Amino acid sequence: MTEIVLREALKRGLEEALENDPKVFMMGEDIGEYGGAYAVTDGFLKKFGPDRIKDTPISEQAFLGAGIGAAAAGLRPIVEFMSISFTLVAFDQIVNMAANLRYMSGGQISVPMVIRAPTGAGVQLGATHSQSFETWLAEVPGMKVVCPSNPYDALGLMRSAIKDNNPVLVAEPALLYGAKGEVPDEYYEIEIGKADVTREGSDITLVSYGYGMRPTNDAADVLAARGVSAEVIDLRSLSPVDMEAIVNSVKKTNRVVVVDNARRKGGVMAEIAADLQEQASEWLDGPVKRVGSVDVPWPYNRGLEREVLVDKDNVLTAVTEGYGL
Amino acid sequence: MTEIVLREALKRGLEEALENDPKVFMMGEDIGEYGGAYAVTDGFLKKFGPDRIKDTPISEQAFLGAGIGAAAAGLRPIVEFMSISFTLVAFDQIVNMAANLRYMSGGQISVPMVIRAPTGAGVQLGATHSQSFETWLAEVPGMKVVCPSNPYDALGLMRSAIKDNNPVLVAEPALLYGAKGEVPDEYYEIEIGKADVTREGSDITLVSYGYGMRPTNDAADVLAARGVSAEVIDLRSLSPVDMEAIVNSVKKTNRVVVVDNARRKGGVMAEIAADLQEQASEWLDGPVKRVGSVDVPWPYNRGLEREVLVDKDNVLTAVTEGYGL
Amino acid sequence: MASSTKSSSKTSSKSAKSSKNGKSGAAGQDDSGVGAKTDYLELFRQMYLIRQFEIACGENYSKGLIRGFLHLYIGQEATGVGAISTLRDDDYIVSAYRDHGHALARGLDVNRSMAELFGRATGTSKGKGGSMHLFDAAKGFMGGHAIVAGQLPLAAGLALAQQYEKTDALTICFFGDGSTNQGVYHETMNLAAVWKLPVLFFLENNMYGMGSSIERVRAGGIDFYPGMATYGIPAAEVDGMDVLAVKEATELAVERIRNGEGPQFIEAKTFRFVGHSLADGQKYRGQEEVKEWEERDPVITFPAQLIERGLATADQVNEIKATVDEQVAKSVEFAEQSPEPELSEIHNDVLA
Amino acid sequence: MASSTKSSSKTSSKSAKSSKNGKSGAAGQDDSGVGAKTDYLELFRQMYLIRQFEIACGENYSKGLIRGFLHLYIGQEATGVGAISTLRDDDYIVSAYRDHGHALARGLDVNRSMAELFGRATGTSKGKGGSMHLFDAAKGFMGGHAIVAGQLPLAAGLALAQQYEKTDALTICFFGDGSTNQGVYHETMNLAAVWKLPVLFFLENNMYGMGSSIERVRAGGIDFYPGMATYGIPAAEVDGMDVLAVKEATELAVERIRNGEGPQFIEAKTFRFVGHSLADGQKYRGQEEVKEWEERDPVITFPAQLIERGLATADQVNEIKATVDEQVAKSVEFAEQSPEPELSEIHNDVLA
Ligand SMILES: Cc1ncc(C[n+]2csc(CCOP(=O)(O)OP(=O)(O)O)c2C)c(N)n1
Ligand SMILES: Cc1ncc(C[n+]2csc(CCOP(=O)(O)OP(=O)(O)O)c2C)c(N)n1
Ligand SMILES: [Mg+2]
Ligand SMILES: [Mg+2]
Repeated sequence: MTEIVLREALKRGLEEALENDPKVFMMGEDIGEYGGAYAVTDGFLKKFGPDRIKDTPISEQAFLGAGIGAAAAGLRPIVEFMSISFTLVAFDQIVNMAANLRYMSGGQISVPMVIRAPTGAGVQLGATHSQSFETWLAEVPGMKVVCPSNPYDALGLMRSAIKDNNPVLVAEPALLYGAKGEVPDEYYEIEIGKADVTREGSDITLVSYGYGMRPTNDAADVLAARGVSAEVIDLRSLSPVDMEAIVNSVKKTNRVVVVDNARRKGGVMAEIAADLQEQASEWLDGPVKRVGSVDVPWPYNRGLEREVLVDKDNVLTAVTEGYGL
Repeated sequence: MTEIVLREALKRGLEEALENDPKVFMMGEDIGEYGGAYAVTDGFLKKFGPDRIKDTPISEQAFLGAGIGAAAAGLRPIVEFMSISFTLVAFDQIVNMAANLRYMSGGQISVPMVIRAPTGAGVQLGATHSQSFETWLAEVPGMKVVCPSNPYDALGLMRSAIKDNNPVLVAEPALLYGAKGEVPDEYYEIEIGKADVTREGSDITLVSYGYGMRPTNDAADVLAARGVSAEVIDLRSLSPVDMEAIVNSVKKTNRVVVVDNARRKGGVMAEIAADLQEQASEWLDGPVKRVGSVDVPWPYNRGLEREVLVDKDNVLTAVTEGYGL
Repeated sequence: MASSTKSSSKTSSKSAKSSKNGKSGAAGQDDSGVGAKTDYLELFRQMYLIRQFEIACGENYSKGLIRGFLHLYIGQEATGVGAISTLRDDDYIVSAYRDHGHALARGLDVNRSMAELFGRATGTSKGKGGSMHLFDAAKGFMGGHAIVAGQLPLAAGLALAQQYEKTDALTICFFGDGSTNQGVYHETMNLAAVWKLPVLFFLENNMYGMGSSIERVRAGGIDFYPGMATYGIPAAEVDGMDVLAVKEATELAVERIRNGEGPQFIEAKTFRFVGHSLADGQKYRGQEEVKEWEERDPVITFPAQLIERGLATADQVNEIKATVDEQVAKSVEFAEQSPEPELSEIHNDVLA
Repeated sequence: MASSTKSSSKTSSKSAKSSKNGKSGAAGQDDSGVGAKTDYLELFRQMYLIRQFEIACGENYSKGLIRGFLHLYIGQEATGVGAISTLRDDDYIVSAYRDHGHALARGLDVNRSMAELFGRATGTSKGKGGSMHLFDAAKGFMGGHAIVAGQLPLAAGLALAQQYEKTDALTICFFGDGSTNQGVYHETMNLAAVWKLPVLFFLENNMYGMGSSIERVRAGGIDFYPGMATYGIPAAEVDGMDVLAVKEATELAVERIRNGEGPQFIEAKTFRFVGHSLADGQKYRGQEEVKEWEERDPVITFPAQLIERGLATADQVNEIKATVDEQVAKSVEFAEQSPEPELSEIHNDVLA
């Protein structure tokens, strides 16, 4: 076990793959000479050379699309976006191309590609730079989406994403690059599609992922102090979603609050709440309570941004409103 | 009252606006000389001339973006996409620009623009051409989304969309351009954000919109034959959604099935189901049942495409599963 | 049988050289028949196959047996056939939605191609792709793509893999004049040039993007190849109605790419004799224009020239026609008799 | 004070004429002072204001009073000031995220601009936009846009409205060298050319897009203006460190646009003396390169030249400096003392 930050965990996963599999290479804006906007690829250019670490023009459509082509030809590209907000200019390539190719070709072509992108608001970048488009991409059949909340998951999920034979989006919470956590020295992977029960409890289930785990865990602490035992589930994977894990927990606790760090409307938790109230209706003592960030564009001002962002008080309010706890 | 097809209703709304407001003009691919891919603008070029009816290059980013600029300067552009599937190449302009401009400028700039696009699967165009991105755009704060299911609504909603001072997406179900319906000769508008109770009933509420109204109405007919009285709600507007109308109906029927014509996952009804089970929990006799098209890319083959598309049997199954009716 | 190639002024020294008049280029070097360097009759066979295939498609679309959008390649046969005839088995081919011609020129099974258009289980994509999405990965035919210009970065990426693996294989990417108005076209040109990718950008300039003539939607005239100077990509223009000229120009570009000279660009001036798709009433253009181009129909003029020049006999030509006619008729039969896919197929091929 | 303008080879006859050496262009026509045709000291004042404003921003970013991404205009002052000095009140200005310079040159209130960076209720966007999203619609300053090249079609649309309304007003759009690698850049150029829109595309080529020097991410060298030949857009190159040259080149382009000649393109060669944003350690470039450019710092060289040539006195220059220093200091005070927006503000300005 070593304590490292999430950025280091990602870096380790990428470095390993670059060392062990000659088919793995990276592309992205300023990942080479500059070292990456969030320094995840710092030093890679020197170590692996320009054939493996490709600095790209600011041409997201072209280089993401080139990743698809390279993957279709059998390579395993890892494509970095400087921000998930910029995936939008390449959305056609991701959604209509990467995710559809296998189906449209009747299974002839696979696209074993990893798309990496920092995601989420919280550092006052304003409306155009604070988006969380993993919520949309998690709805697209033909691809997978994961989102780690800690260094252990970041490394384990990155390993699985790189080995996966589908396009996999790794949404990296920008606010968590510096988050610390223990990571074992032995090799491990985390299966995509499995959630993690990070805290066992009996009174209520709290579900979140990525940066949303912060307010969720904080709320669980407050509840514990109140004598309420919360079970906490970290989704880890947004597509596929591990409904079984959630339903199993709800069978035990009979209560549930789901927490989106992204905007509430259309968030991953909308889908989960809608499914859950159908699938677990006989075990639920009340409605599935859903919280998320406020449905407005992201403001620049710090106080306003925090007001929009989901926080532990929003979670606690939902617990009380829904179940009187 | 005159019976016309939906295409004609749209045409009438557009023509009226072009005649009455010199600030209104249209842009799009092949809307002029060709007459529009779905012939909605047939004859317009001759009638209004090339300054008002602008044929564009196949440059969705540029001409949608130019629409934003023209609107910001006080004109009222109506921008046509040949298919909602092609909005994806311009998603950045719609989502990051059109919808955010007002907020980012602290309210200084409005974008009174209409975006028109045929939407939905059903004519065997395959995975890239059968998308329903109105479900995503309905989640974006700063814009509105409407979707008519009949000629009356098409005309009424188009009028309101053109008068609205925000970006409004009019999602036109491609399968319904030839659908017939009565339209009054007197002027009327339909308020954006208000749903329509198209059939009153007491046993169960069925909610849908656009082409989804077909299987929904068909299912209501079958239920009526069974002696089950279904209340049917046509959303008309996907953003904002008229939750009040839905909740009011559920207070009466205590049962509800929501029907997405688009893919089930992430559809408009996911959000509605998630909200509804919270807001109407005390009146509901069971879970909110949700049906939608299957979560796979759209196949070309006719039989496969129909298997993916939601149909009345899917609705009836949900009614039975959820409420034993 | 004059083949003509005009090169971009900016890159003239680097790009396809003009060939002489008369017995020029490949056509001058040998006669027809097995083992000859240029198999004229094979070029004719392919063009005729495509033409007859397309005609059959149109008929079956009218019958409702083929559905969705159907874009025919009628009139453009010489470009796809000439270009693809220069390729190796390990090269990749990428096309747009007007892809039947490229697929057949690459040697995709005629029966399975037709079956795909009929949406049958025996189709190249098991009936899931349809006309706009033909694929045969084993033959390096990487689609069939229906978003205008969306296929360009895919081609760059395939070429990137070929470069990364240090092969001398290449990727050819076909696209239409309308595609050049998509931003991704320019992004891809620059990327390919910066990385010196082994990709041949092959523009089939048929003068229209759906109902829009080039002049109405593009600044700068009907020639696209000069614009490649911006990216330093050698670019040539070629007569797309002349299969030998196309072949010659492509051979030169292919040779350069295999030599490691990076991306090349060819613009073939061609014409679709029919509407954009089967839904197109062609209100936007006069029939005189169409007739003028039809006089240069390669499926008619090429065999006539072969016979006139003694490179083939009328019998040989007729024999090919008869064989192909039968082959196409059989492909329709095959498609009609093929089973529909199982409904459970909707769930397959979503994820690997 | 030589102003120099180089024009695209393809469009030389149409684009900005080279000016003579020595007492050239506007600089030769009159002396400084109120009412003179070129108000040299006003140009200096604006450049100096921008410089001092940016320095103050950097300081307050370090203090944590300004947050988010902060991109300074230091080194590029001559381009924005020279270009914007030629405009009328009814013209529109569109910028990217490096927008402070353009905003101040347009005369946005210094206090409210600084307050916006501090995120205060008194800010130009009530604190909702921040550094990358400055707006002042009343002054025709239409942002402040943070998606690279995303502002280009907006500018085309504003110009379309000006054309539609049959005014002779125009729109100027600023963007960086990196923006040219976004597809939307090319789409917009073509659209503007096809429709002959009254828009002036103003490229501030500062040699880097974040950490990427042009050579590493672009095929075809460091000059962009020749590529405009593809669109038939007259294009000129100008020395972006020379405010008078910029002014002169822009005046010519503006005149043409007002005459109905359609879009024009100017490429100013310039340099940011500082990092891309406040987070940039500039590992990707050597400090010699920066020093070379700094020797041509317009905020230093321009007043020195004015004094040398007798167009201004040292006192005048110093007086301006003192006034501006105070103004900037006051703007920081104003911002600091301004109230934070009410939390309920999050719900306002979403919909009209
Ligand atoms: C992004 C996008 N916009 C619009 C369309 C609709 N569309 C299909 S083909 C076409 C014309 C393309 O013309 P061109 O590239 O010249 O090819 P051609 O049909 O002439 O072979 C258009 C506008 C599309 N498929 N994708
Ligand atoms: C679509 C998109 N991709 C990437 C970015 C991140 N980014 C912000 S500025 C920048 C560099 C732009 O360089 P240039 O256009 O030359 O402008 P400069 O910063 O030099 O003024 C990049 C890559 C972005 N904002 N938008
Ligand atoms: Mg064409
Ligand atoms: Mg730059």
